[in-house]
Amino acid sequence: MNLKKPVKLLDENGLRTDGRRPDELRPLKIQVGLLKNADGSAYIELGKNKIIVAVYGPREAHPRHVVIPDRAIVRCRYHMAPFSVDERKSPGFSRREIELSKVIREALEPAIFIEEFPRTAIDIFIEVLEADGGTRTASITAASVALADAGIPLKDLVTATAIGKIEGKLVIDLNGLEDQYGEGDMPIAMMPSLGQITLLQADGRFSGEEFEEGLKMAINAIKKIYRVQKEALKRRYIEISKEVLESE
Amino acid sequence: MNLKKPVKLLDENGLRTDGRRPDELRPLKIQVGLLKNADGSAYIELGKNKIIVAVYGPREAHPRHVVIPDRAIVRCRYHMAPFSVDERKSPGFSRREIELSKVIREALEPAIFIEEFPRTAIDIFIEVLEADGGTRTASITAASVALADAGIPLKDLVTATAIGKIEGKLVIDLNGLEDQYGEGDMPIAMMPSLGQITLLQADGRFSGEEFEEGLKMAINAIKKIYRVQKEALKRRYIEISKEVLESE
Amino acid sequence: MNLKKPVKLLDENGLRTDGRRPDELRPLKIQVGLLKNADGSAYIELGKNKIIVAVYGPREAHPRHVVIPDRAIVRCRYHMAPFSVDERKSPGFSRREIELSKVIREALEPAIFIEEFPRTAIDIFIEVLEADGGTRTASITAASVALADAGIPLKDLVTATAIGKIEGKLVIDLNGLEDQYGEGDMPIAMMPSLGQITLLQADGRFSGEEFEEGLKMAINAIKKIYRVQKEALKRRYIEISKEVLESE
Amino acid sequence: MNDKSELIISKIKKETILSLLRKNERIDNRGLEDYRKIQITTGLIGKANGSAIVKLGDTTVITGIKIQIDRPFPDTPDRGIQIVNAELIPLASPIFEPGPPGEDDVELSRVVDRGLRSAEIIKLDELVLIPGEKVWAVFVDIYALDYGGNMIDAAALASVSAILTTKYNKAIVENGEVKITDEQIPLPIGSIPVFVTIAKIGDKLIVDPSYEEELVMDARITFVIDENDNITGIQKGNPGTFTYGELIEAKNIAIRVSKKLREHLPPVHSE
Amino acid sequence: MNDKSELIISKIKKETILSLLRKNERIDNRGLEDYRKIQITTGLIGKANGSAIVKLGDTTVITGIKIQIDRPFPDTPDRGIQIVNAELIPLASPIFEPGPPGEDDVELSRVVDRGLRSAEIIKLDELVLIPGEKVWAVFVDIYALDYGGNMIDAAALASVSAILTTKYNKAIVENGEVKITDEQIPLPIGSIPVFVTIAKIGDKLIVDPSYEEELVMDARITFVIDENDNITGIQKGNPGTFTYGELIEAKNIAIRVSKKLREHLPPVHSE
Amino acid sequence: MNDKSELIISKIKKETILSLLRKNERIDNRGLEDYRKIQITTGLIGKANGSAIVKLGDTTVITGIKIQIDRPFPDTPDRGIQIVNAELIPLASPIFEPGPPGEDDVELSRVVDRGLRSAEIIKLDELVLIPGEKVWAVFVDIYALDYGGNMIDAAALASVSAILTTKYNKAIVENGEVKITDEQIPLPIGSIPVFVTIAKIGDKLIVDPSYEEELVMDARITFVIDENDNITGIQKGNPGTFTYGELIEAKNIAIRVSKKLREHLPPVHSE
Repeated sequence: MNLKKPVKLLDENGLRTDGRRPDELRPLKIQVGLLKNADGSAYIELGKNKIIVAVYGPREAHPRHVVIPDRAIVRCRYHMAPFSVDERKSPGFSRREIELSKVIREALEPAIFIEEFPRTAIDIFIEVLEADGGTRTASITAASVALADAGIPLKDLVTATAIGKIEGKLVIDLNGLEDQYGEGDMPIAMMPSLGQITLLQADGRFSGEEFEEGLKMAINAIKKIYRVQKEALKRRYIEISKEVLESE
Repeated sequence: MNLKKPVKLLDENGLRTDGRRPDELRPLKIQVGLLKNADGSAYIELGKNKIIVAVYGPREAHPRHVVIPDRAIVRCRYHMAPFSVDERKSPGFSRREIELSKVIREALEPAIFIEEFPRTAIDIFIEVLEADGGTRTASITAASVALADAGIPLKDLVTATAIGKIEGKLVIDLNGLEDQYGEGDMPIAMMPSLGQITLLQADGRFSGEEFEEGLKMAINAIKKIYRVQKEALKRRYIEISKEVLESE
Repeated sequence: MNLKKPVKLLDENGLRTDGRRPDELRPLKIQVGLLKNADGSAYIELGKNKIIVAVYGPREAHPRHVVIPDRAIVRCRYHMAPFSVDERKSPGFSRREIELSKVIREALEPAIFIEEFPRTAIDIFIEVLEADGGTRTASITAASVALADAGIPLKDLVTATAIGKIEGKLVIDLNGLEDQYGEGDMPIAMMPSLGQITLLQADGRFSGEEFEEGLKMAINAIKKIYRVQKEALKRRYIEISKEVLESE
Repeated sequence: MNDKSELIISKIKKETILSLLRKNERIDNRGLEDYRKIQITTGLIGKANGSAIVKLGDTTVITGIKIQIDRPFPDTPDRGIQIVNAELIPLASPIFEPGPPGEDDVELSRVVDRGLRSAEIIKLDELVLIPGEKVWAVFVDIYALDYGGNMIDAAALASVSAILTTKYNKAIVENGEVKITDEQIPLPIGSIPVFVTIAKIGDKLIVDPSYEEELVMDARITFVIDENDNITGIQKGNPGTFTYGELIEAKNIAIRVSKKLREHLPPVHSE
Repeated sequence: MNDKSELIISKIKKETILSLLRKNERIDNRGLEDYRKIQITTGLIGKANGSAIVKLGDTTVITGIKIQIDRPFPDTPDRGIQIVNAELIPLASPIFEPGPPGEDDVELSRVVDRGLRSAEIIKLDELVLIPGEKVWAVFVDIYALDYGGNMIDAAALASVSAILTTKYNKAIVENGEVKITDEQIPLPIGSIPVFVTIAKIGDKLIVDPSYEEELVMDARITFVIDENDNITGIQKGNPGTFTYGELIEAKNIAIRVSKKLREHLPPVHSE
Repeated sequence: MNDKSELIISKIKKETILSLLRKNERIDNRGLEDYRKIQITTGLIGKANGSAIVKLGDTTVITGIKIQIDRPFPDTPDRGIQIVNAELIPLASPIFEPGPPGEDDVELSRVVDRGLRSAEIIKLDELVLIPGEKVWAVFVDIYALDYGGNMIDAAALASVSAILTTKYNKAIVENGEVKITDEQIPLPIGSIPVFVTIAKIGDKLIVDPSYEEELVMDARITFVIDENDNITGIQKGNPGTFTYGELIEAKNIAIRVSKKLREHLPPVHSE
C-alpha cells in the first residue's frame, strides 16, 4: 500500500497494466466436481489465480466438544502452497491465513442452512496453488460452488470480488500488482439474489463517496461472476446426468 | 548474580539505591475486586511492580481427565506482558514463566480447602504489567487476596517477600537492580497466622547463619504485608456492603 | 553419501577403517532387564553405538480414540540424546527420528501377537545414548529382546543389520564413517527362524546383483546376531530364576 | 469469540434487549449511537515506551509499546517496523481459553494493525537509521484485562492512545554507527484513526455493542475513520449479513460517531 | 496412513479383490504389473520455477519447485540445497487429518528426498555461487490433492517431472557479488530415478496399488530405479513381511516396470 | 510429577511407611539421613565431552556434556554459555508422558541450572574466546532412564560428575581467528555444589526420598551446599508446608549430609 510504485497502474487511455478497463474482470474459469474424494469440489482460475476447494460434509463432527446440538459447525482452512507466491512461503499457517480462514468461513456460513444438519461438521478446504491478488474473494466464489456440488442446501451462492483504488480511481478485481501498489483494497462477498453482503473488508483510504460507488461497482461485477458460477454448476449437473444415464 | 556491578548497592549510610533501609519494604498498594468477569481479583503495586491477578472458580474442570474426584485442582498461569521489562519479551511462555507458574501454585494451594470442592478447578491467572524485582512474591501476595475475594475458603492468606544479599548484607524485598547485581535472592511465602512456609527458593550464596537470620527478617516483613492484604480486603468488603445496601 | 571421502574405507588388504573384514560384525553386547520400571528392557552396544530400550505394556491405551477393539496398538518412539552425536543435536524430535520411529515400529509389529491383547497399547521407547552408524538396526535388535523380556508373546525375535557398499564392495554392518562416506546403505530386519523380512530400506546405488548378494550377506549376519539375542535372554532367565529361588 | 454464541443468555434478557431495540432503546439506557463511558489512562507502565489502559464500559484493555532497533524486512529496507500483537487472555473472561493465540486473537491483531497502518499513524519511513540495516521497530502489544464487549474499539483506542504518548531515545548515525542519545522524542505521527464498531441486531444498527448485545447480534462491522472522514479500514465480522442500504447507513453513523470518539484521545505528543 | 487399516472396506469387496487375485486378476481389470492411467501436466503454476500435476488413477498430486539463493549448510559449503516437503492435506481425503505434518507426511517427504538425492537428479555441486556463502536452494513442495492410493509413486513422478522442467534465472558472480541475470536456465540434471511401489496381498505381488488394494495389502515396498537398472532407493512400509524370494521377485518386477513408467516423464529440460 | 499423587499406593504400604517413621525407621531400613546406594560411572559416552550415569537406589539418570563455540548472549558478551536441559522421558517411568517438556522437566532443568550457576562450578568468564563474538557454550543434557524417586539429587550428581570429568579441545585465538587445537583440556572449575533433597512426611524430615516415600510425602525441599557449608540454592516443592523450625533443621541436615554425599564425586579433572 505504502510502497513506491515501480510503474504507472493506469495508462493515458485509462487502461490497467494488464490492459483491462477499470470495471473489467479478469478472465474467469470455474470447474466443478473435479475431485473424487471430496463431497464437493471446485477449481477456479481468475487471471493468474489458481485455487482448488474441497468440501466434506455434513459429516460426523469430532472431537466431540465441537459438536453443536442444533446446527452444523462450519470449518474452513485457507492455505497457500509454498510455490504459489513470488517468494517461497513457509508451509505452515501464517497469521494472514488464520484470519482469512475465519473471514471466509463467516462469508459462507450465512448461505448454508446449518440448522438442517445438527451435530455435524461441514469442512471447507481451500488450497491456493497460484496467487495473484484476490485469492480470498476467488476462494469464496469457488467454495460456494463446491458447497453446492456437495449437495448442501444453500440459501444462495456466495459471490465475491474486490474493489480497489489505483491512481485515485476505483477499479474492480485488483490483480497482484495493483493490490501491492494501489491506494486501497475492499473485498466484498454477497448472496446476489438475496442482496445480502456477507463479507466486507477494506484497507487503504476511501472517501465516503468512493465507498458507496465502490459497493455499487462490486455488486455489478458480482452479478457477472454469479452467472459463471451457475453455468459451471449447470455443466456439472449435465455431466452427472449423462453419467447416470450411461450407467443405466 | 555474577555480573559486574555498575553501582554501589549500599551507600555509606547503609541506604539502598532507592533510599531504603535494609529492612524496609517498597511502597505497597493492593486493590481488590477491580475486575468484573473474574470471580475474584487483585491488583498489586510494589515499588515499580504492577501485577494483576484474576481467580476463576471453583468451576467445572475440563478437559475431563484433569478432574480429581475428591478435591479441586488448582491451576496457575504466571505471565509477563512483553512491555513489562527492559527488553521486549516474546509473548509466549518462557521456561522461567512455566517454573514460576508451578511454584506459585504450590505456594498457594496449601492455603485452600481444596477438599471442599471436589471435581472442580480453581484457576489463578497472573499478568505482570510491569516488573522490577520480586514479581513472584508480589504475585503470591496478590493472588491469595484474589482467592479470598472470590469467596474461596482459605486456611490463611499467603504472604510473600524476598530476602536478598547486597554488599554482603541481608536486605528485604530486592528491587530489580539489587536482584540483578546482588549476591543472593531468597523468595519466601508463608501463611502468617499459621507460621507455615509454603514457598522457599534461593540462589546466590548464603551462610547457614544468614539463612536463619534472613528467614527471621522475612517473617517480620511478611507480617507488615499481611496487614496491607487484610486492609485491602476490608476495604473491599465495606465497598460491597455499601453496594448491597444501596441496591436494596 | 555424496561427500568427498577424507580416507580410504578399504585398505590394500581389504580391511576396513576399524580393521574389520567386509563380512565382519562389530563387537556386540546385549544386556536384558536392566531397567526396573519398564516391563521389559534391553541395552545394546554395537561398536560405539549405545542404545537403551524400554517396553511398557500391554497396558491400558489412552487417549481412548487410539484404542483398537480387536488388537493391541504398537507405538514406538526412537530418540537420540543430544550428546549422542558429533554435533549436539537439538533435544526435540527431528524428521529423521519421526520416520525411524515409524519404520522401527513396522519392523517389530509383525513379530507380536497383537490380536491377543485387544484394546491395549504396547509402547517401545528407544533412547540412543551414543550413535555411530546403524542405530536403527541396533534399536530393532534390542527392542525385540526388550519385548521378549516384557513377556509379550512373539512369533520370533526380530534381528537387524545393514549392508553397505564401500569402494564398490559390499560390507556388513556399516560404522558411522562408512555410513557417511560409503556408496550405499541398506538396513534389513527379519524374523530369522521364519525367514520373514520386516524392514528393508536403501539409499545409495546398488545393482540388481548387489542387491541379491547383499540380502544374502545380511541374512548370514543376522543369524549371528540372533544367537547373541538368545544368549542375552537366556542369561536373563537364569538371573530371574535365581532371584525367584533365592526369594523362596 | 467463536464460542460466544454458545454461552447462555437468559431468554428473558434476550427478549428484553430486542423489544427495547424495537423502541430504539438499549438495555443500559444508551442511545443507539452512544458509546459507553470511556476512560483512558496513559503512561502507567514505566518500562514501556508508551502505554494506555482503556476502560470502555465493562471492557478493560491495556496496550504497551516497546521500541527497539532491528533489521528492516528485506522487501522494505527504507521503512521502520510495526508489529501488533493482541491476546485475549483467560484472565479477562471465562470465554477466553488458555493456549496459543487463536483465530480471534489473530483477527484482532491484524484488524488493529491494518487500521493503524492504512492511516500511517506511525510514519514508518521516518524510522530508518541505516537503510537496509537498522531501523526502529515499534511493538504494539495489546492485552485484554476484562472483557465486556467491543474489543476492537477498546483495543484500538488503547493502541492509538499509547502511540500518541510514546517517547523513545533519539538515535543518531555517525560514520555508519548508531548512537543512542538521552533525548526523549515522540513518534512521528501521520493521520490518527478512530475505530467505530457497529452491531446489527434484527434491523437495527447500534454503536459499541456490550457483551450482552454481542450475544444477540447478527453481525458486526468496524469502520476505521481518519480526521477527514475517510475510511481507512473496514472489517465485517460474525456470520450475519448486511444489505447495501445498511452498509451505507453504518458508514454514515461511523463517520458521525468518530468525531465524538476522537475527543477522548490524548493530544498528540502529550505524555 | 496409520488410520487407513481402520477404514471400513466392505467384506464383499475385500473377498472380491482376493479371489480375483488368486486368478491373477485385479478388481479394475489391470494386469498385476500394470500402472493405472498416468497423466502429467507440467508448467501450470506460473509463479513456481517448475511444477507438475500428476494423475495416477484416482490419485492427484502437485509438486511445485521454488529456487532461491540461500546460505549453504555448514557441513556442505560447496553444495546447493535440496529440501523436499510433502503434505497429505485433508483436502485430499477424509483419512488425512488437519494439523502439523504427521509421520506419514514425514515418511513421504523423506523417501522422495532420498530417492532424488541418491540418484543425484539435481546436481547439487553445480548450484554453488560463492562456496560457503551463497548457493541455490531448491525447494520441492508436494501436495496431495486427491488420494486414491500409491502416494509415493505419484509424488515422485510429479517431483521428477517438475524438476526436469524447472527454469530459473542464471546468476553470475562478479567481484564476489552475485548478480541475477534475465537468462532462464534449466537445473543441472544427473540421473533420473523412477519410483515403483509394489504391494503384497496374500502371496501376490502387484504394482501400483489402488486405495482399495492398499486397504487389504499386507505390506508394500518401493524400489527407486535409475536408467541403468540400478537401485537407488528402497522403502518397505506397513507391518507386513516379505520373504527373500519375494524381495528378489519384487526387485525384478520393479526394474521391468520402471522402463515403461519412465516413458511418461517429460524430456529433460523441456518446458 | 503432577500426577504422582494420583498413583495408587496401597493403603497398607502407606500405613507401614508412616508407622515405621514414627519409630524413626524407613521401609528400606535406611536411617533418616541416609542416601540410598550411589553408583557413578563417568566417561561412558565417547561422543560427549563429558558424561556420567548415576544410579541412586532405583533411580538412574544420565548427563552428557557437549561443548561448542557459539555467540555469547548480548547482555553477557564476556561470559561463556551454560545451558541445562532435563527430560523426564516416558522410557523412565509410566508416570512420565510423551510430548514436549512439561512443568516438571522445566523445573528440574532450572533448579539444576541455578544450583550449578550460583556455585559457579563452570567458570563461565574463563570460556571467552573473542568477547562479544565467540565463547564456549556448555550444554548439560540430563535424561532420566529409570525413575525411583529423588530426581533432583540424582540429576545434579550426574551433572556435577559429568562436568568435573569433561574434556574439550583447547582453542587459541590468533589474529582474531579461532583455531581448535588437539590438546584436550578440562573445564575451569569453581566451587562444587552438592544437592540434598529432604522430604517431610508427617513431622519427620528424611533425606533422599524413594518413589514410595514421595507418594506419601507432604513437601520436599532441596538445599544446594558448597564446600564451605554455604547454601547456593534452595527449591521447595509440592503443595505442603514447613515451619521455621523445620527449615532450620532441614538446613542443618543438608549441610551435615552434603559432606558424605560429596565423597562420591569424581576428583576434579579426573577422567
